[in-house]
Amino acid sequence: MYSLSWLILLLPLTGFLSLSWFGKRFPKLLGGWFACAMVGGAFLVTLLMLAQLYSESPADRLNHVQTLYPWIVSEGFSLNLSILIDPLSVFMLLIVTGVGFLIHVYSIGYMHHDKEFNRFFAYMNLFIFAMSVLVLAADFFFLIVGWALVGLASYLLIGFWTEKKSAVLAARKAFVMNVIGDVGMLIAAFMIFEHFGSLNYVDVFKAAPTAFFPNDDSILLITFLLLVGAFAKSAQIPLHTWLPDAMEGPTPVSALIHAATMVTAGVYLVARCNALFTMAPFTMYLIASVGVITAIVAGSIGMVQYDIKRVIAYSTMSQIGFMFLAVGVGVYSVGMFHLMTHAFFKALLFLGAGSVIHGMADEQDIRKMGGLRYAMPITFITFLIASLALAGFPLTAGFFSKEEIVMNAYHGQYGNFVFWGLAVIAVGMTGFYTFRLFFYTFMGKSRTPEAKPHESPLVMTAPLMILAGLSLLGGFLGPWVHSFLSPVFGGAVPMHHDDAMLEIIAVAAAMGGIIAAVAIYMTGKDQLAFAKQMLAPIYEALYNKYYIDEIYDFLIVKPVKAIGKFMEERAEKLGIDFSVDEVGRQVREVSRGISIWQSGKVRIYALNMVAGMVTILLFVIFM
Amino acid sequence: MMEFLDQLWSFNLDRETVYGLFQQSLVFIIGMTAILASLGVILCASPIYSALYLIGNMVCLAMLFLLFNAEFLAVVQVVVYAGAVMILFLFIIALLGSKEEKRELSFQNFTALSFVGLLFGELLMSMMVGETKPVLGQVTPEVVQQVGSAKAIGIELFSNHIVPFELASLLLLVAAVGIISLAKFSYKPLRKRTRT
Amino acid sequence: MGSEFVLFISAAIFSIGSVGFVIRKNPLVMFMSVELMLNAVNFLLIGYSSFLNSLDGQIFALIIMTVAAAEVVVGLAIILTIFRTRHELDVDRINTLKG
Amino acid sequence: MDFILTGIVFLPLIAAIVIMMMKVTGDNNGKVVGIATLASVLTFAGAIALLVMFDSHHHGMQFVQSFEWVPMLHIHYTVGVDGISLWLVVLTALLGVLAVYFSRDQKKNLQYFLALILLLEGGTLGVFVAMDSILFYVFWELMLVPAYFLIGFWGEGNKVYATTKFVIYTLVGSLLMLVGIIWVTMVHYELTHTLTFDIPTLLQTQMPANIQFYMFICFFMAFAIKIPIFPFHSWLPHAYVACPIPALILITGAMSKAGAYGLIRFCLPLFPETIANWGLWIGSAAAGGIVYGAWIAVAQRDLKALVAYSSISHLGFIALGIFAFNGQGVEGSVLQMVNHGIIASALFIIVGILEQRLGTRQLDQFRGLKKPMPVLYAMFMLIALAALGLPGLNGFVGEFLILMGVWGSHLFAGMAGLFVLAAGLAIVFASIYMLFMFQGAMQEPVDEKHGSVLDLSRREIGLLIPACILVVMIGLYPKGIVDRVSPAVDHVLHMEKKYKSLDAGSGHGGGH
Repeated sequence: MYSLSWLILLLPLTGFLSLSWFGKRFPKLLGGWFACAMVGGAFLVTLLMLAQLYSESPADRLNHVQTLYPWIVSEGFSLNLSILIDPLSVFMLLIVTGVGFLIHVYSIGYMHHDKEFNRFFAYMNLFIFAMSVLVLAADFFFLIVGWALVGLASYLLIGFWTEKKSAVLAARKAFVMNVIGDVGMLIAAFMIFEHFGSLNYVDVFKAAPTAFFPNDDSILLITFLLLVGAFAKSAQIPLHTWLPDAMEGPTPVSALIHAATMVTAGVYLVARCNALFTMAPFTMYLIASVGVITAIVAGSIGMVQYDIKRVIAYSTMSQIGFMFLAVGVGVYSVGMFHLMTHAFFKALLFLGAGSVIHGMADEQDIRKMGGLRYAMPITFITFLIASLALAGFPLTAGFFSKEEIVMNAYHGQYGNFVFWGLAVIAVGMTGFYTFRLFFYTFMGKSRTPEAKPHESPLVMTAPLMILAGLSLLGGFLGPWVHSFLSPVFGGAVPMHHDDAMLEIIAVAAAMGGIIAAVAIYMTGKDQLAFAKQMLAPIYEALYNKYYIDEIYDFLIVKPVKAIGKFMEERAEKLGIDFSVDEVGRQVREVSRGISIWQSGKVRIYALNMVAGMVTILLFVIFM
Repeated sequence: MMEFLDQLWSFNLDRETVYGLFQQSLVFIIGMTAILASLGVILCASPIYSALYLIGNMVCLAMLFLLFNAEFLAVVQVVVYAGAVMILFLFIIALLGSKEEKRELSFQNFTALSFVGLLFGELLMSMMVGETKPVLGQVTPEVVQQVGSAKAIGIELFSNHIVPFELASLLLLVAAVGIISLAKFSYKPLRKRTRT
Repeated sequence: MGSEFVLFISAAIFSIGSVGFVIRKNPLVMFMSVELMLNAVNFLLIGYSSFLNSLDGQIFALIIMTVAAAEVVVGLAIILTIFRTRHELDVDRINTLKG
Repeated sequence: MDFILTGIVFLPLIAAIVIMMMKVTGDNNGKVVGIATLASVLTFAGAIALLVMFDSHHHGMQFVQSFEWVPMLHIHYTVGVDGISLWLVVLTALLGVLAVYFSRDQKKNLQYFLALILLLEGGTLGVFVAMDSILFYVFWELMLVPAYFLIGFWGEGNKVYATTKFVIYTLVGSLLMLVGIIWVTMVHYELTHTLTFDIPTLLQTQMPANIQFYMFICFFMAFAIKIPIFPFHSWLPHAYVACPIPALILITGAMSKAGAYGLIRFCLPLFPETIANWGLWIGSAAAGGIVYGAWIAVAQRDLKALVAYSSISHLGFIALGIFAFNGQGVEGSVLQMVNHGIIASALFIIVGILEQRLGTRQLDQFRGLKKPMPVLYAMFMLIALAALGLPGLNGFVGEFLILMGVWGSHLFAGMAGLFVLAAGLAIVFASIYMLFMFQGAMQEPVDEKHGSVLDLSRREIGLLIPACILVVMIGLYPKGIVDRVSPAVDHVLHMEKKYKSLDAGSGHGGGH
């Protein structure tokens, strides 16, 4: 049965190829449904794999490697094109294909008016394919391949509207940032090959515990380089600036790639390589620190943005920060659990935002919205559910996963008080910005009366409702997730820590955030102006995203361009080129000097001849 | 010289000795004349005199050839060289007009003179090499006397040196063709061409 | 009064010829100087041909004469052509080959 | 099938001569184009036949044909291929077809243009198959002649300067190589008292340690200039910018590979000790060139110059892989030669098409061509992605192998990390300039005046399709190529020295 797993790759690939080659000949809606069917098929095959895994005992569920063909054989190095089926990859694939399927369906409604409908679905299928490669890869090489291919799909989809300059620039930024990550992973792969003589997960992870001492230099370097890739893909500080810009793409793209699946690949990577990361506790602290800092920074920026999608984007960064915090403190399956619930409610949030944007005729500024609860009831309800789940309202999906993270930030293997405190603050911020957004959008009165918002068609709202159901109930899957994934993480199931005090504080923080949002945005404008005035400098910094884009521009982009220009004009033209030309010129000068002898006067030639004769004769006589 | 004076002193003069004496003094006199004539060639300002001196030089050399048993070449020298070639020279001089040349002792000429002086010195040094071991041939003057100079040369030329001889004829042919092609085409004056 | 004197005369005429070739500006006279040099060599060949009882020297002299004749004829034709195009005969001013 | 290599090499040469001799009046070039196309297609068919008949398990020369050429000096006409040259022959033959196909639009003097293109193709093929060092040298110089005229007559801009610089610079190197060839032969002669120019025999000679360095320099300079390795690259931007596109397909795709091929063929087996001593420095130069070329490419606005500088960067990868001096590095280099041949030529074709349509190559003069040219958009994207080394396409495979070789190289120990880091930086830059080029040309709203530019014609699609297919194919299944290369590379890297010099210490054998 595992041999069927190739279908997971094959189906989206077929969709991509046929839609991109024959895209114009497909009738419009057929293309969309075809793409959906491909992803749905992949989802079904994944379910099949799940069933297959369940038919085996937990210990046997690991390391089912399927090989298609040998990909390269070089001196002392060989690679097969093969995929790995184990609980982690199936779990991740369920999210990718499941949520992906819903978003595909949603896109049929959302992209209905677009001229390049089929191209969009081709790219979406490409993404699903690439993500499947990433998840299913059985070795680091194909991990990198998938890693870069999702970057490509993300690039294509961010820049889908090629006539929009900001989208084009955002796409390039995303791609380049991701290439930095790819290079990091590439070097990590070399180091892994150097130490293990293989790139296969199975070999490497088996050998890892004995190959290194904890905190060896090389294992630290390997894990750090892997992290460069993970951080770039998951938009963690300092490689995060592409994600907010990536919101220039169509909204379903943001939901699928930049919320539910691709950006969480970094978390997946850490979880996948847990055998390596366990050997490097320092790196684990780094992961947790970066995660929690990103959670705070992104959350704080998200509190003051006005673009509906950017708010959610910063929220995504912040939530991924939580996931990194979770895997960083050593509870991998908690991170994966949050990854799953986050996929549900964040996809829902984005799709809801898309529905709003769709209904508002492509308006994205929340200051121009308001009062949409009457015009768009389904969107309103589902958006509310998503917001509650994101804010961690008790008994929603987000509550369970986030509560476990905050708890483990203190009690986990590498947890400590600082992580916990920062996490709680981030939780509070989450509640605040989520409901700020919600209130701005749906409550109050409409700020642009001329707009005629309307509810989206069923093809868009149906996925919303399904996701809403998952966001409400997904939290109860927690124990199942932990037990299902435990073989991958060495049989460990995260302990449940009964620490009512911490739990109450965390919930209180979330509630506090929500209440603060209510206090500021539901009770009139005065408080808002007052708060802005009081905190003006902080507000400015937050509004401008801590000026990180500007700093990067000043520190990296401009110097790179300047040095490039400098090298072209100085080093190339005046240095190398000039010196080569100068050699030629000097040769010419010397020959011009010698050419005095070539006077053109016969008598001097004759004289030279005589002189030559004399010399030769002298030589003959005296030697 | 000493030998000659010795013999003169002892009055031991027989026919051979006198004949040898006479021949040697002839060589000496004619050789000196030839050198003087050649000096005349290069020192005369007007080419016409140079040409005349050259004729003189050639005739002198032809006489020397006679003294060295090369009658055929002497005749050739006079007929071809002093005759035909020099006539050619004179024609050209007549055609182009003989313009007198200023004599000057420029740095270049001084260098030339010193170099040539050196060369002359070196050539004279070759006289001091002394006795070398000569490889004597079979063609003694007596043999030549028997068959005659022209015939001996002819035999030699057509037997042992046939290839150079044929090549020489080829050379003359090429020269003839060259001259014809030079004479055939008219040239535009070079002056009008601008130098680049 | 044997081979030394022949050598001396030949060397003298040869040197004089080369001096003439270098210091004279008239191409005709330069040619005559070349003839002088050739004759000097001819004389040497013939003299030694007589001393060594061999006809080879004479043969060589004969061929040199042929070469000289050809050379003179071509050379004079060239001088004539140059004169036709430039209307002067100063070799110092015929320096198109100047580098 | 002994004659197949001779056929492959001489078919273009003969066709070139025939074309030059033909009398063409007016614009009636049909017959000329026909002959040229026929010759190049037949050559390509021959190369494919070669590929099919090639025995991939054999490391030595195959399809060898040999007869005496200059008996007095024991110079032979010997041709043969092994796994390294096989792919280069196929690549050159393919590019030859493309170049002839693309040159039809040449307005000026098409007859001679085609003849020179074929001459260039024949010369390059000759270099790849020659197994006699003098024959190798002859073909090496034969490559230069048509390149000189192609750039000098049909070029653009500062063409005379460019072509003169190119030829003189290259000639300096190749004359040194001639010295090297003779020197190697003499060393061999001293050891064995047999005079031979046969490359496989010469390669088995151990060069005396004290002169090895100078001999190495002789060969290395020729190849380093031809590739070119930084800092000997200064002819490249001028020549590439001036060169007409059809010729550029062959020059960049095939001719620049001759240098790298020479390094593998001569330098690696002949001078392992010198490379062990100096490989680090050469590697540094190559790594520097990788970053340097990429960095300058970032600042370019002229499409042709951009691709030219990116070529410097990619060729640096090839050189770096060769001097890693291990299996992965060299195999990766051979693979990357093929890849670069495909990608760079396709990029230049695209630049040529854009220039034909728009009359300019400056990036700021046009944008948004996706709308009028959707087919070009798709193909351009694929090629650009391959060029920036997207995993899954061919460019990445080569770079991966090379960098893996560099990482594990004994010669670079200590510096390997730095080299890989430099290469990584160049990969990041590659994504910047390639996307800059691709997006700058194809995306954003289109300008009014370019709104109705024609999309690719069938013929132009035909030009780009092979590259597109190969880019994906090699990316998906590089084993097909690497399997044929690796026995030969293994042989080159572990060449047995039959003829040892005395000061090598091991035994006083070697025919006295």
